[in-house]
Amino acid sequence: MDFSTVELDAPHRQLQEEVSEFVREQFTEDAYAHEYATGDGFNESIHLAMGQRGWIMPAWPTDKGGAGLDRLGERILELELEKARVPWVTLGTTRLIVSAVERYASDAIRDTVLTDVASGHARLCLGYTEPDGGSDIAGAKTKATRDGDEWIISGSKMFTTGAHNSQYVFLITRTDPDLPKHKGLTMFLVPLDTPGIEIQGIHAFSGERTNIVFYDEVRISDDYRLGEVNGGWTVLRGPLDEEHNMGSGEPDGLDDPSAFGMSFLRELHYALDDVSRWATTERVDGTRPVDDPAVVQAIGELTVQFEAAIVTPGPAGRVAGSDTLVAGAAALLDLVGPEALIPRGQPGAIGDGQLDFAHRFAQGTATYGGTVEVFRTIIAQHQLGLPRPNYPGAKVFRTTKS
Amino acid sequence: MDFSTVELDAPHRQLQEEVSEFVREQFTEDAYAHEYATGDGFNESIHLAMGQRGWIMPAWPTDKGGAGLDRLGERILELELEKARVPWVTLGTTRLIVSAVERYASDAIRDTVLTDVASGHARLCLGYTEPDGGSDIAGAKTKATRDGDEWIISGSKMFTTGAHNSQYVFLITRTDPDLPKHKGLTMFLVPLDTPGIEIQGIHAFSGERTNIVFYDEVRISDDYRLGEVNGGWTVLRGPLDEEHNMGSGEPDGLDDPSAFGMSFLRELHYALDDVSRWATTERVDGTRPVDDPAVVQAIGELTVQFEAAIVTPGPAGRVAGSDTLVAGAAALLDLVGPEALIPRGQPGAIGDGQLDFAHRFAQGTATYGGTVEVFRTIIAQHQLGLPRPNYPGAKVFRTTKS
Amino acid sequence: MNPNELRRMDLTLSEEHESIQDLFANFFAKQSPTTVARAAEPTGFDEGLWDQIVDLGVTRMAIPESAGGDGAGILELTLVAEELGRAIAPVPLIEHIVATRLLAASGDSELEDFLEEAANGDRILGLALQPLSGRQFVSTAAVARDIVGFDGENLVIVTSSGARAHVGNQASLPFAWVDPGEESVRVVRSSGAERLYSTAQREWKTLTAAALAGMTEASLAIAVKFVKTRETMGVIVGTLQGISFPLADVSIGIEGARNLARRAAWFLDNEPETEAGLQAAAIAYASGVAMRGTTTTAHAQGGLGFTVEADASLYFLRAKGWALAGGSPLLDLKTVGELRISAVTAANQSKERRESWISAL
Amino acid sequence: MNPNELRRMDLTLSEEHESIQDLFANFFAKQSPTTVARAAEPTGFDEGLWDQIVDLGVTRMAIPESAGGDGAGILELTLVAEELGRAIAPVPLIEHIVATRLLAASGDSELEDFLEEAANGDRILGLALQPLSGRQFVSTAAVARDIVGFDGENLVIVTSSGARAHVGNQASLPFAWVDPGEESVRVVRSSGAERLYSTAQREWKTLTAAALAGMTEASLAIAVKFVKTRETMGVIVGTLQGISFPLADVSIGIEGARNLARRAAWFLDNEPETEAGLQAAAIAYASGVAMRGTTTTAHAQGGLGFTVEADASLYFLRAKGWALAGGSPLLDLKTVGELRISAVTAANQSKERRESWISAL
Repeated sequence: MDFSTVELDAPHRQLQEEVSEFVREQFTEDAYAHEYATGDGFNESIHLAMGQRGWIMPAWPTDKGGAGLDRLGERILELELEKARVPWVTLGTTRLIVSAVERYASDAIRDTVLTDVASGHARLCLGYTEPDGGSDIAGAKTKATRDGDEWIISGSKMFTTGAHNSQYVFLITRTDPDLPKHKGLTMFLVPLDTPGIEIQGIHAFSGERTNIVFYDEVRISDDYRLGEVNGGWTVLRGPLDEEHNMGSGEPDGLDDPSAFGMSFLRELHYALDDVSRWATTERVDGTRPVDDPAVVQAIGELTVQFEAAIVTPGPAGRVAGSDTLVAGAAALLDLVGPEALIPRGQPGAIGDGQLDFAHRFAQGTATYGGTVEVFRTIIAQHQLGLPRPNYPGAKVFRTTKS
Repeated sequence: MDFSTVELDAPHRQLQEEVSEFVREQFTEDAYAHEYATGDGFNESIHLAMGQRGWIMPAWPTDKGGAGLDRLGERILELELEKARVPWVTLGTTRLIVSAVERYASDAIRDTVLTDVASGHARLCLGYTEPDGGSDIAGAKTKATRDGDEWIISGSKMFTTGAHNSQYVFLITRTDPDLPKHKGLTMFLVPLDTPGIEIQGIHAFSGERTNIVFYDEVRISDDYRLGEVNGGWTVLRGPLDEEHNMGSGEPDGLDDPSAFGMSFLRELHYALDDVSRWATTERVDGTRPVDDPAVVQAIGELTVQFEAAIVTPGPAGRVAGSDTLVAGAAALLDLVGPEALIPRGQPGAIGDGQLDFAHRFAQGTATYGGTVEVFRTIIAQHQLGLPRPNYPGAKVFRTTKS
Repeated sequence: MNPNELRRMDLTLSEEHESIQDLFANFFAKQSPTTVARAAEPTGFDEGLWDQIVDLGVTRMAIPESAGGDGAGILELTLVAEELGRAIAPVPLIEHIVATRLLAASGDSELEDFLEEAANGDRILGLALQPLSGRQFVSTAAVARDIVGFDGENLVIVTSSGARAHVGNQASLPFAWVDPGEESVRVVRSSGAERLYSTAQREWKTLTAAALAGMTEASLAIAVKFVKTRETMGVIVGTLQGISFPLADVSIGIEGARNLARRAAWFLDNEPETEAGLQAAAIAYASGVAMRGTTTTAHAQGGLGFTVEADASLYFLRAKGWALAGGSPLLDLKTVGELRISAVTAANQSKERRESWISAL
Repeated sequence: MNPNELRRMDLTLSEEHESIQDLFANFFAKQSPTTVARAAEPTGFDEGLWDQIVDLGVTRMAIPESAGGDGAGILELTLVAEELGRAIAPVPLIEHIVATRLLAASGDSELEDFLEEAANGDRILGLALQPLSGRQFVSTAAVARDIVGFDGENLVIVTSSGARAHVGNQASLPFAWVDPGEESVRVVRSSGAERLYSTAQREWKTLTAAALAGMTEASLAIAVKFVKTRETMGVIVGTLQGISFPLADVSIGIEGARNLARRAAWFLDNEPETEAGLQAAAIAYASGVAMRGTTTTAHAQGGLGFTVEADASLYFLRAKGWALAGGSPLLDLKTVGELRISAVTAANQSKERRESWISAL
């Protein structure tokens, strides 16, 4: 149990200054405006600049394209980037897939992909969900058919965030519809410039962009297969478990208890900052909101929820993070009234529009990386040990609706 | 749409005075103390006195033992009794079963039972739930076996509230375990003084008493059967639907939108009265809670929930009534602090212990007459038209656990 | 409400009410599908729809007969507002109606022509929903040049010389800043201005509560349709209690919100001094239901409900804005709380309680 | 907490912590099964259990080494409190420990014998959890003759001449009314009494929050066990999301409540001036979790959970009382709110924010 301030030695202090300087230089007003306008969660110029410094895969040794940072160094890097809100979504999906590539990619492609990932030239995105598939990833219907040394892939994937800025998609396909559901799947790392792939933008009301990706007889070499044929579930489990458990292995207190949860809750933190400032500002009639104990109590209540949610670990923290942000943002809008509806850049916006943004952004957090229902199920079954419901489609793959 | 005060003509005004006088005379301090001590939901002396006036079945003609009251008369009677909190539980179960007796009882017993019900000498209780059965009433395992002109009943029933003050139990039994679940059931009106019946009290932490009733080779005449053999579900559906829908048929505005909901919410109403009085009372330091806008806001918030819940009709109102009381009572205790924990009769009790009582009582409301989950299911399937889940035991009756 | 009072609680609609309901349900379904709301973004005003509504006579329907209108009550108007909400129709109808009624009630004879233009729909009136003690963020001011308000003493009409700059907002409402210090202010002659303004606020709360109930119901219908057919793990999503129970809860909330708004309307029409907190209660409750309801129903569609393309998003984004236009709902809670407390302390109910404190066992 | 601060967030227990946890988990499981809590109703005190706890050294463990104790920190004590809560053990241990530490911290040399008796467990100390400006309803006063408190100026010990009359309460806590005007009052000599008392309040909140987390977890375990085997419609009840999701939510709440209490304890032990609202936050959160948790888990057993016979009822009835003993949790929310607001206004974070306001897309 340790919540102390981390004392930095000279090299780490230097790193902190270096990253801070990097962010100031790279994350310009233009870069910010671009991100706000596109909702890409990605900035190519910053990404490549990070690659040059070895910061895409910072723990990797420098000869592999990393920066050889220790865990504290990684934490410093992460915090400086997060603090400034440098776009991170595509960086996140890329890192999530790397270990599966290391472990399962063929000799033919592995080193190239990893080198390009580290330099920033290769970005990876997740091809899991299908247009009518929802949370049932193992129910994938996108078909991959063997043709000699090649595979032909047809189907479509929803919510492939970052596809338009990525070079590869980590794609789950069905290679044998006759096997039980989880056994007929194969994973590929599909180059996104392959003919037959079409990427269409989908826009969330938070301003974020994701994509639907269509695969029309996409032909790729067997070199792009990850792991065994029909062994895709094993390959996917690594990244998926990492996304679902979201805990750190190391007991050094340098990871957030729940990475996803904290990334959601940071928005509530900023919103509470802004509402606290609003509360101490005089209104036209000379009163201040803070003079009303009910306002103080409301801010206190949301702070309590925030403080509890940020120490809620793993899958529980992922649910708590989303629930707390969703409820908290709505409550803050109620507290402030109509001015809270004004977005960034419009006259009268509170906290540069943070309240408006947090409220819109919050809704997506109930779905990112698996819905809160998926995580409640994980908690019920794995933490409480409740029995698994016997759904007809849990084991069997069926392409027709009953 | 009409929410006006009901203007009473002379006969109705007279009835109101008569009932009010009756309550004052009958519901003595002793009667109250007895009810508080036993949690019976019944007072025999009052019940019989009501019977003498025809008020058990007030709408029945006087020659059938009723009082020939019109709907307004019934409403006046009901409101005066409820206002004073005259014990009503066994009166309620009795009335619920009467129409099934009228329709399905054999000639041999019908008139006697109905006459005795009206006079107050016969009280009826519900024998639905079984010790390991929960909400699945149609899964009843209590067995009735034909033996000539008689039936032999063995099994046990949980939550037979009022059994110890009743003469008959409206009992659901399984008469054919080989038929599909809902088809092998038969209803009986079993005299509770039959040998082989044992009634054991069960106490709720609200202070209420209910019972577990054991049936050990209980032998009754076929005259006590209600409806067809293996046609029990049809017989039971009437009272059950009435309990589940809880709506009135008549558009005269004389019924509560949701009878169950209103009976729960009355406790919140009283608690809000008491907290409002508490709020305007000076503390030892001379301040009053009401001087804190957060206290006013909290009372306002619970009042809003109350006002909405009382106009929420039918099954929705039953859920809203329970949810609102459960959350509201807990919130009121939080608002007041430790003094809210003091029950009636102890020094310092707020509102004669109403806060303490409402909080304990509230918990049972989530189960009475079917759990809130049962009612959410009814709303989902019947009001929203969502499909029925395909549970393995929904249609088939199985006596062994899988 | 005191549940021990002998009042009727008749929630049924008369045939006349039902025909009003049908008329407007059909009208909005036909003239204001969600594509209209979408096309009217970001300003939140569709002039063609406005003209049709005027042609339908709604802007005149709500004016007292004494002032040349049809004298409809607030209860009838809640039925219109529910349907307007269901269609998330991009017109400032509620504010216009309430502002018109307010000016008509003032009795200022010099406003006759002005009122006729409002009744004609040629002049769209907006409403400053809080007392105008300075600059105010007004939900109608980007469309309505004339904003009716209360300056603490008198009813006033604040008129801008040109169109006010629309301020973008997530609800796509025609919000703009109104500044009586910089715009032309006309004082309305009336007695009891404060009381009249308070009635107008209560009318707005009631009608907006009804609109929110309608909006939430339309949102729920989208989700129900979706989860009825969508499958996961070989079962229909709508059969899972993790989905169906929250939707049932939304349905429960809608029933309460709708009936509470109607009840608040009935009291405004019939006994405005009785249960004077009901209108504040109605909007506070409807506000919560709309938020939870549109959030739940958008989420029932998973990631799809979070996309701009999904109609669920239209409802989610408007729910907060419609509810907040009149100010923080927390102020309404305080109003309700004050009235609840003073009702108890005013009536000495101690006698009734001494007799009646009996366990409800 | 500012999530951008470079602090560790290490929630793991050391081996020493784990052995404390094991020791007390075993002790309470063996010596205080729910039958003990039941038998101690309605007063909420089991003398035999108290003596065993004293023998275990707990009443001495928490006293600073300078005052002859073992100098355990609040963090270690939270581990004890969690297990005490899990067993709903009928002993006023938390109050006794905090009161003893408070008196030890006063430095009043005349209290030496008194403190030794407290450390011995021969003299049970209670704690007035709000400033004693008059009569107060004190959760320990029916068992502890000596109530330690703060009269607005000094620390005081209020001692009754005889046993105080126990006031029945749903939580079966040894509540009684304490009246400094009618009892003997001893003034404790100390400097900084207000600060010391405030620390004692924060210690109590932290330990009680931990106890509530433990209590809720024990309650949840009962429900989980029940729904794992119980069937309805041919399926195990625990497979229905209408049951399993609320239980998962309770579990989520417990994890947060436990960790927040531990974090609050760590700051009391290490940086008491930093994040000074954490202790109030801990009890306010744990209070809500305990209420929702014990309500949900009692209801998961249907009607059974509502009966006196069911152990679930023991937890439900205690949850509210343990949380409220120190006063309304709404006061804690205000404390947290004040500190949150002043933290923002004190630190001029405008520069950081100007740089960092970037969409998190």
